[in-house]
Amino acid sequence: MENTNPFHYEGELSWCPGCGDFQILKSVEKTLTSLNKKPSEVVLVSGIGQAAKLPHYIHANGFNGLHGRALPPAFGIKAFNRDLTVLVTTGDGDCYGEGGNHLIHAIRRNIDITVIVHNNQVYGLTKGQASPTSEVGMVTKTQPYGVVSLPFNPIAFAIAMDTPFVARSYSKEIDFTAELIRQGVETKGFALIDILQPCVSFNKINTYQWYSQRVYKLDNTYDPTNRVKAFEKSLEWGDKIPIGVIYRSQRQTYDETLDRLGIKPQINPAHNLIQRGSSQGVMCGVNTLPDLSKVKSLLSEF
Amino acid sequence: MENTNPFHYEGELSWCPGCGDFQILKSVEKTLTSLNKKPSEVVLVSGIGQAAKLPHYIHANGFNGLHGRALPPAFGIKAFNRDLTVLVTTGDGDCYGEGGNHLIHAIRRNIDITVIVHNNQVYGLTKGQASPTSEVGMVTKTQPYGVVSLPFNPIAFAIAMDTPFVARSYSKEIDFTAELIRQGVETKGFALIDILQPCVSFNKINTYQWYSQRVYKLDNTYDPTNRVKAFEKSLEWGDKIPIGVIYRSQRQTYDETLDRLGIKPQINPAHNLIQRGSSQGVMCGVNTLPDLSKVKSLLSEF
Amino acid sequence: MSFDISIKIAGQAGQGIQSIAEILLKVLKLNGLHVFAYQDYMSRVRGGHNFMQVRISDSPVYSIKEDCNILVALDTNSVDVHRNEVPKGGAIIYDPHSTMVDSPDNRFIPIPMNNLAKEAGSPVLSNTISAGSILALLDIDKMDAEEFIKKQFAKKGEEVIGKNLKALAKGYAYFLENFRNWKFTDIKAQKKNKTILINGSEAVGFGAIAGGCQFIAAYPMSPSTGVFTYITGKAKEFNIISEQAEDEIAAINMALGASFAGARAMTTTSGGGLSLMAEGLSLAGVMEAPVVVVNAQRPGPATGLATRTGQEDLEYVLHIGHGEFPRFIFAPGHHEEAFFTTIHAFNLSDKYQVPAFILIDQYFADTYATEKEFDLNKVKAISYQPSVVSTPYLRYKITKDGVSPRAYPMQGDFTFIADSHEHTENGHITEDGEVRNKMVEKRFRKLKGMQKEFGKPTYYGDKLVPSGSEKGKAKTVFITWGSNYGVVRETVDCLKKQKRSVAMLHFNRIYPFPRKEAVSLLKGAKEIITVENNYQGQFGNILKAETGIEADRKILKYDGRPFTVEYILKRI
Amino acid sequence: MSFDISIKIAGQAGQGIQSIAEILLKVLKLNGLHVFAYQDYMSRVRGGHNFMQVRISDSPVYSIKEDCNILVALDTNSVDVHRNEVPKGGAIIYDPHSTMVDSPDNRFIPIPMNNLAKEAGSPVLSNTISAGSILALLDIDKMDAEEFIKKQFAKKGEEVIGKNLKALAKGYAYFLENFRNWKFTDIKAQKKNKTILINGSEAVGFGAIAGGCQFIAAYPMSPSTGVFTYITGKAKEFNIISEQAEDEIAAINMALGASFAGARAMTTTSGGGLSLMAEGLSLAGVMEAPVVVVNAQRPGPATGLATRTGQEDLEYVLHIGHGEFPRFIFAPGHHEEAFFTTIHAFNLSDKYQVPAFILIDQYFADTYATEKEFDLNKVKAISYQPSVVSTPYLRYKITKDGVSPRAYPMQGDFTFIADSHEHTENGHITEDGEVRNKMVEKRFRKLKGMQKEFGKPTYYGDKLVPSGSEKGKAKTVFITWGSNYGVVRETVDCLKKQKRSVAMLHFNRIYPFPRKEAVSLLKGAKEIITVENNYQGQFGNILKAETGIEADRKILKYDGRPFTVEYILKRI
Ligand SMILES: Cc1ncc(C[n+]2csc(CCOP(=O)(O)OP(=O)(O)O)c2C)c(N)n1
Ligand SMILES: Cc1ncc(C[n+]2csc(CCOP(=O)(O)OP(=O)(O)O)c2C)c(N)n1
Ligand code: SF4
Ligand code: SF4
Ligand SMILES: [Mg+2]
Ligand SMILES: [Mg+2]
Repeated sequence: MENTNPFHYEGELSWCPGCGDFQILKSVEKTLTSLNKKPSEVVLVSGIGQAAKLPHYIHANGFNGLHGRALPPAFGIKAFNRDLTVLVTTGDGDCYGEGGNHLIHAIRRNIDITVIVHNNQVYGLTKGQASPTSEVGMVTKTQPYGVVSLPFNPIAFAIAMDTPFVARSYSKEIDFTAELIRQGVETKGFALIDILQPCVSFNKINTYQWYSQRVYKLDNTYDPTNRVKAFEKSLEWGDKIPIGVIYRSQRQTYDETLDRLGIKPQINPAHNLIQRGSSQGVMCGVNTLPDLSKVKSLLSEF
Repeated sequence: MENTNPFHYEGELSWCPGCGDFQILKSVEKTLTSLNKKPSEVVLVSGIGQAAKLPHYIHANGFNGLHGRALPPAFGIKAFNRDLTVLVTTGDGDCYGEGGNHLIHAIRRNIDITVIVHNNQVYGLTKGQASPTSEVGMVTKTQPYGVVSLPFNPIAFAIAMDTPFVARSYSKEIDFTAELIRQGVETKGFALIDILQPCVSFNKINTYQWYSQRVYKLDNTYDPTNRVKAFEKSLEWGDKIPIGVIYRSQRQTYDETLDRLGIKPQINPAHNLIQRGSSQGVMCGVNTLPDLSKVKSLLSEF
Repeated sequence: MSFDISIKIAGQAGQGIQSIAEILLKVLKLNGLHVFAYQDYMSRVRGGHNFMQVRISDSPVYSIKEDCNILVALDTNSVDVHRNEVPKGGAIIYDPHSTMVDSPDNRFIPIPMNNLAKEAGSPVLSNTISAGSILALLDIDKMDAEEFIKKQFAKKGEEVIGKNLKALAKGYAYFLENFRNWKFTDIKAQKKNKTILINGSEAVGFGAIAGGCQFIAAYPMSPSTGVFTYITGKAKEFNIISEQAEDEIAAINMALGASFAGARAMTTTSGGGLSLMAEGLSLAGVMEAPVVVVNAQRPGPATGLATRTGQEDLEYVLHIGHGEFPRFIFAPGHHEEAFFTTIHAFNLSDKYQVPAFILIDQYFADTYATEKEFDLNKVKAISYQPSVVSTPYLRYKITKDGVSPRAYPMQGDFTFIADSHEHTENGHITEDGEVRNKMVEKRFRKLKGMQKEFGKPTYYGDKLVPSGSEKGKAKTVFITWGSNYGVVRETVDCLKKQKRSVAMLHFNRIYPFPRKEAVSLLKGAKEIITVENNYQGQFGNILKAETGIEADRKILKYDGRPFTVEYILKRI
Repeated sequence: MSFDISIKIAGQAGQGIQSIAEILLKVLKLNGLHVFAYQDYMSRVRGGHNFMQVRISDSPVYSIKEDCNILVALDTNSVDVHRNEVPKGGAIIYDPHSTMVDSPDNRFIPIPMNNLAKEAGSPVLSNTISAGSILALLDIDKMDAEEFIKKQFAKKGEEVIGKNLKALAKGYAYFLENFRNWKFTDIKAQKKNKTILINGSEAVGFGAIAGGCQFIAAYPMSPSTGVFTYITGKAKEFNIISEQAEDEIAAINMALGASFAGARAMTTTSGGGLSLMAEGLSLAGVMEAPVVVVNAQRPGPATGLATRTGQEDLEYVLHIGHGEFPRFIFAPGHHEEAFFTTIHAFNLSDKYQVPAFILIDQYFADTYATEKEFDLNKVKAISYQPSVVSTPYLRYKITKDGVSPRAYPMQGDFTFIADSHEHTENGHITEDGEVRNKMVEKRFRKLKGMQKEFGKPTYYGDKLVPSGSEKGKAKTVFITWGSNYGVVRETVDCLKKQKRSVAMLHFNRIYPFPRKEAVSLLKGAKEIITVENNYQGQFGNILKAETGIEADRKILKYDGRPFTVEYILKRI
């Protein structure tokens, strides 16, 4: 068992029973085991929220940072070590609310990461306030007279931003979601996967039943490479909600640019691979001085 | 003269000679004089940048805040005093860079303001770094190997966000711009006007010549109310660049919601209109206690 | 005759600890008893381990106890965690069908809450069953509970009310029938006592409304959300604009926009959100924009312990925002003080055109206490306005006291500019060194007036005898600030009973620091002990920098939990 | 024989002040002279009034002078503003065709720069004309200037080089022909002197590269942009990832991501941007992530004086970020110190896994100075790594010195989590009070080691005699920090010439505060005077809180301009 699923985490999970997050966790686990990667080669990055707890529940590396700030560290990690597979697990509040600006610019940079948004249309962890995707009219303690702002449409937005891979899924569709995530990871460049996820504690509108009645899978008559058609499709929301790959395009990734410039993937060469041992190693100093002759040549410029 | 243009400011302007900002200033002045409003009924809000200096150059009220943060105070001002006409003058860095998240959510709220973006595709005030709209390949001191991120397309973005009024102009077209701003002000709800503005000091690519050769005005065969077609139009950029109203739609504004809830426009009723005088008035205390019986009824809830 | 009882209700998130406590607290309050209740909860929505501590007495209570006389355990884990906190003679209420108890002794009182709830109509009623049993145990009439239920469920209709009344009666009766001889204590109702039951968030929120708040923008964040939701719930009634911002940067900048337009504006946040507001606070500094900022502290750094308590942001708030500008910092000690402090914060922020901070913390925000009814006649919400403005209007006129006339757009036919740059008297950008100096000095001249305003420290306990004096006795003074008021006060009471000569000096206003008062009140103290919920002894540092006085001892706690009298006593 | 000359080149933004200064400075440096140059500029791209001050001497110079011996006025306004700063015997160079001069006296030297430029081929050459004339006035051979021009315009081709050489010759010749008898001073080249000419931004940027920086993310903001652009310009050569972030929040969080992945990461910013990084800095605190943060100060609050200088962020940086965590704060006094301090900052941030701040300011960043060549053999860029990690790897292992083994992803087959919550040794979220206490204490235990590292204060001047001693003389000690090193040092030199007994104590490291050293070095001082570029005397406050020592006098300046020796002397 342990061999077949090295990414499985054994500890306690703190989500509410019945939460869609469990399903997304399963999908992520499924994808990771299918990738032929070791846990040490994977980093899960998140902000803060229920969704953002996910990196604690996968046996891999994790960076669980600040609310709304998952994308900038994901950029820093991937840019510095391009051999790592970097996934971001984030919430609708984390990614489209507090973190909206980073989403805009991470897509522009086209760094090769996969962003999984647990879109429960509510702030779960802070107990039920409206999120950017909450429906108009939803009543909460901070919107006692009902939400009035137009819900953010992440798919339309991502297409307008020409995101290389844009998909929507539904948490209950575990295999389908896993497959979309796999495609996202395999896409060169930025992949956004918005996953409809019931919050059984706070979202009494967008329930399992609500989603199940509405979602349908796009079939292969649908061509995700046509940007204008994809945009039209992205506006479909109501009685019918399409899930699947909604848009695909291609452009140079940030990683490729670094390659082109000859800025090399760098694990500091002074550091040998570290061994595991029974005792905790002590820290010791290693010289990381850049090429002294090059530094000297800088000096001569002054 | 003073009577015909009460918004005219007489002091020194600190832009570079030849800068497109002078043209935009003229357009704003023209629009304001056409509105039948007094300077005291208008507020210009901005962040920081060359564009953001504009409120100092119009005789009206001004709020010149922080870089990237023009939209939140504009919201606070307009929500609190809905009789004010609120215009935001901002740059491509200010609005699409540092301030990107506020743009997303200000549009969702649909507060009734008009946002004028001086889009010079560069950071002017800080001396020429790339902005979110800079073209790929542009070389600057902070992008010495050329810009690699995809330029932000404000028009496509705004259409994806279902912004009530989305227009593009070119600063040289002073009357045309003034007319667009007027339409923006008259639109109920959020209006975004992206104005192509040559920066003669730092943008050596997108010059007057470059723009003049490319821009063309949309004629009335173009229907800005079709969202999908508008999206298609928004992708046009290169040899031909359309200017004019690109998208229009309608939905409830934030102001209307407040009206519906009965939350009244409020200049504190305890404050009488203040007189002008030759001497500076001294500050004196005025009771602003809310209705005491209502406060007492709250007490009884505990 | 007098009594002092602690109850702990423990279980998982989502099991309804709060519903039980709510009935209980309301009924105790209606009986004129003094209660104090605190909730300890984890950062999760379901599961985990949470508990509510309720202390009941016939005289005012100001803090929680570590142990409890009565434990209501809603799951097996709760029995395991807390059984040792219940002394002999105490009671442990549990449901024998759902909770496993190893070797129950005679403290254990099994109540089949789930079964009784089903009999009453639904398993969700088991909280009402518990409440009934607890009331019976405390020997308190269930009439008030019935009234409360009728009011509470009024909107849900007769059926729900009926079922709950039935459950209450069943819980009550079951206890009496099975444990009739279980005499616990003498709780005497004191119906004449007129108190209110309020938590810290409500006290601040209520103060904001009474202080004339007209605009609030905030972003949810524990433990500050309570203040935001309280005010938002009353927004329509009090004509307040309440907006959930997209982030804290927007929240503070929205508030500053509203302030510019004339609103009494505020925002609420906690640690991480406060950090995001830093630049906006600096903007308030240079624009001289009144704004009230409630920072509900929790342990950091970063996300830290998201639902727990701490006082770690004090020195940070003292210096937050780049550049230099004056500010008010308040840290109320109890709910009544919080109510009035919030009103003062609005008035003073308005009067001096500076940001006013109110520092609370999770412990304070989530603590319920009975307090004597606030005297609303003491409330004055005052706004400061010029009656005449010059031509042209000089928003930033250099004045003797540093305060310039602040008018709003459309109060007349004048215009003005509020600017984030250094500016001239009329608000335009300047780079002139002379003007700059004048503006800096003008802003700081306000400190003189601010120093004289509301916020003298509270002295409690034995009077100090100047140490030079003949009769000089050894005196210990505890210095504290913010939410530790109650626990330190009770510590003083306790030590006085032991005939020790002790006192407390509590600071509600921390900036401008009441230097003179501090120095004169501490004169003659033989031993000074600071009590703070942080690692660095931050208030002690400020005290030293401001007065040169150094504490002899620091009692510090930084595990995310509030102080108790027991904790402090162990350390002196 | 010795000389000390000040030149001011004044005009509008965009008129080429910098081009003139550049030739001048390089030539002076090549002649082995000591120069010090500062630029005073407005927040605009064209127009306004800017000026460059260049001081030249045969011995090291560390500050600027208020007056100047030579004024090069590029417009009429510059003549009006500065003519009174030029004493008799000084020179005022101007173009009689474009600049109006009322009643020129014999200081005025008209040079038809525009006309000569046109003759040389283009009006843009007038800067080169000016340079030529100034060199002639200073009686410095123009050969070095020719070499510089050839190098500078190498990429622009022969034609541009030719025209500039012609312009240089014309400017030189015109002066000699028309003002042959105008003997100004004896400047002696000292070609054997081996110096470098470097500004503060370059010194920090060069230090970062030498310190092994591998990742920089930043957002442009004056006056920090210079450090960012210097490093970015060398990114390809040194395999550094440099990214302009969308905002400062992204910048710090990108750097922390890179740090997690193993990079030596940094960011640069100024006031407002620093504020936006506050939350990320708190994250660095809890994650124990090394990161170097350069904050180039400017006057606030908010946008303040965007292109001017100040030291207003000191206490802010000391406390920035909610919650409590240790940090390093450095404030180098001169360029050589900045270079080495930056290398140390990288090493120490890495060793102790804490953020390291480097505080500079606009004055420091934009100041050019000749310094003796940095001794690169003193450079050591050291990274700290465990050779073995436990199974499972405990990223936050509780250790005696507080430092846990820090390994990166893919250095082995282990995994780990970096978490913003309080966490267990393996990085998972915890709410356990005991673990919390241990983690807080572990983080703060690092202070002991940090205290012993690089950053003792610099003592300069007369030795202090313990005040109890027989020979005790009245001693004045100036205390300062950061960029005021040079001006205070020269003040001391100046007062010593007046036979006053004075010294300077300069702090480069401000946190952990070198308490012991401060106390022992100040023992015996009769008078302590702090010199700071802020209103509140912030360093003085820290000194008092840390040592109890209170300054007798504070010389403060907050008009956005740097100190001068004259300014300080007037105030003692
Ligand atoms: C700066 C900051 N602001 C606010 C919070 C409080 N907070 C934590 S999670 C959260 C919202 C989470 O919503 P979402 O991202 O949708 O995640 P969910 O819990 O719904 O999965 C908020 C507001 C915080 N931790 N930090
Ligand atoms: C928080 C913060 N970061 C950075 C800056 C520095 N800054 C001022 S204006 C500006 C960019 C301006 O670009 P844009 O908005 O396009 O305006 P433009 O000058 O081009 O009109 C920057 C980076 C600042 N003032 N505040
Ligand atoms: S609150 Fe909602 S999103 Fe969070 S764990 Fe519970 S069900 Fe899931
Ligand atoms: S730098 Fe560019 S945008 Fe700024 S004033 Fe000059 S020309 Fe205009
Ligand atoms: Mg959510
Ligand atoms: Mg721009």
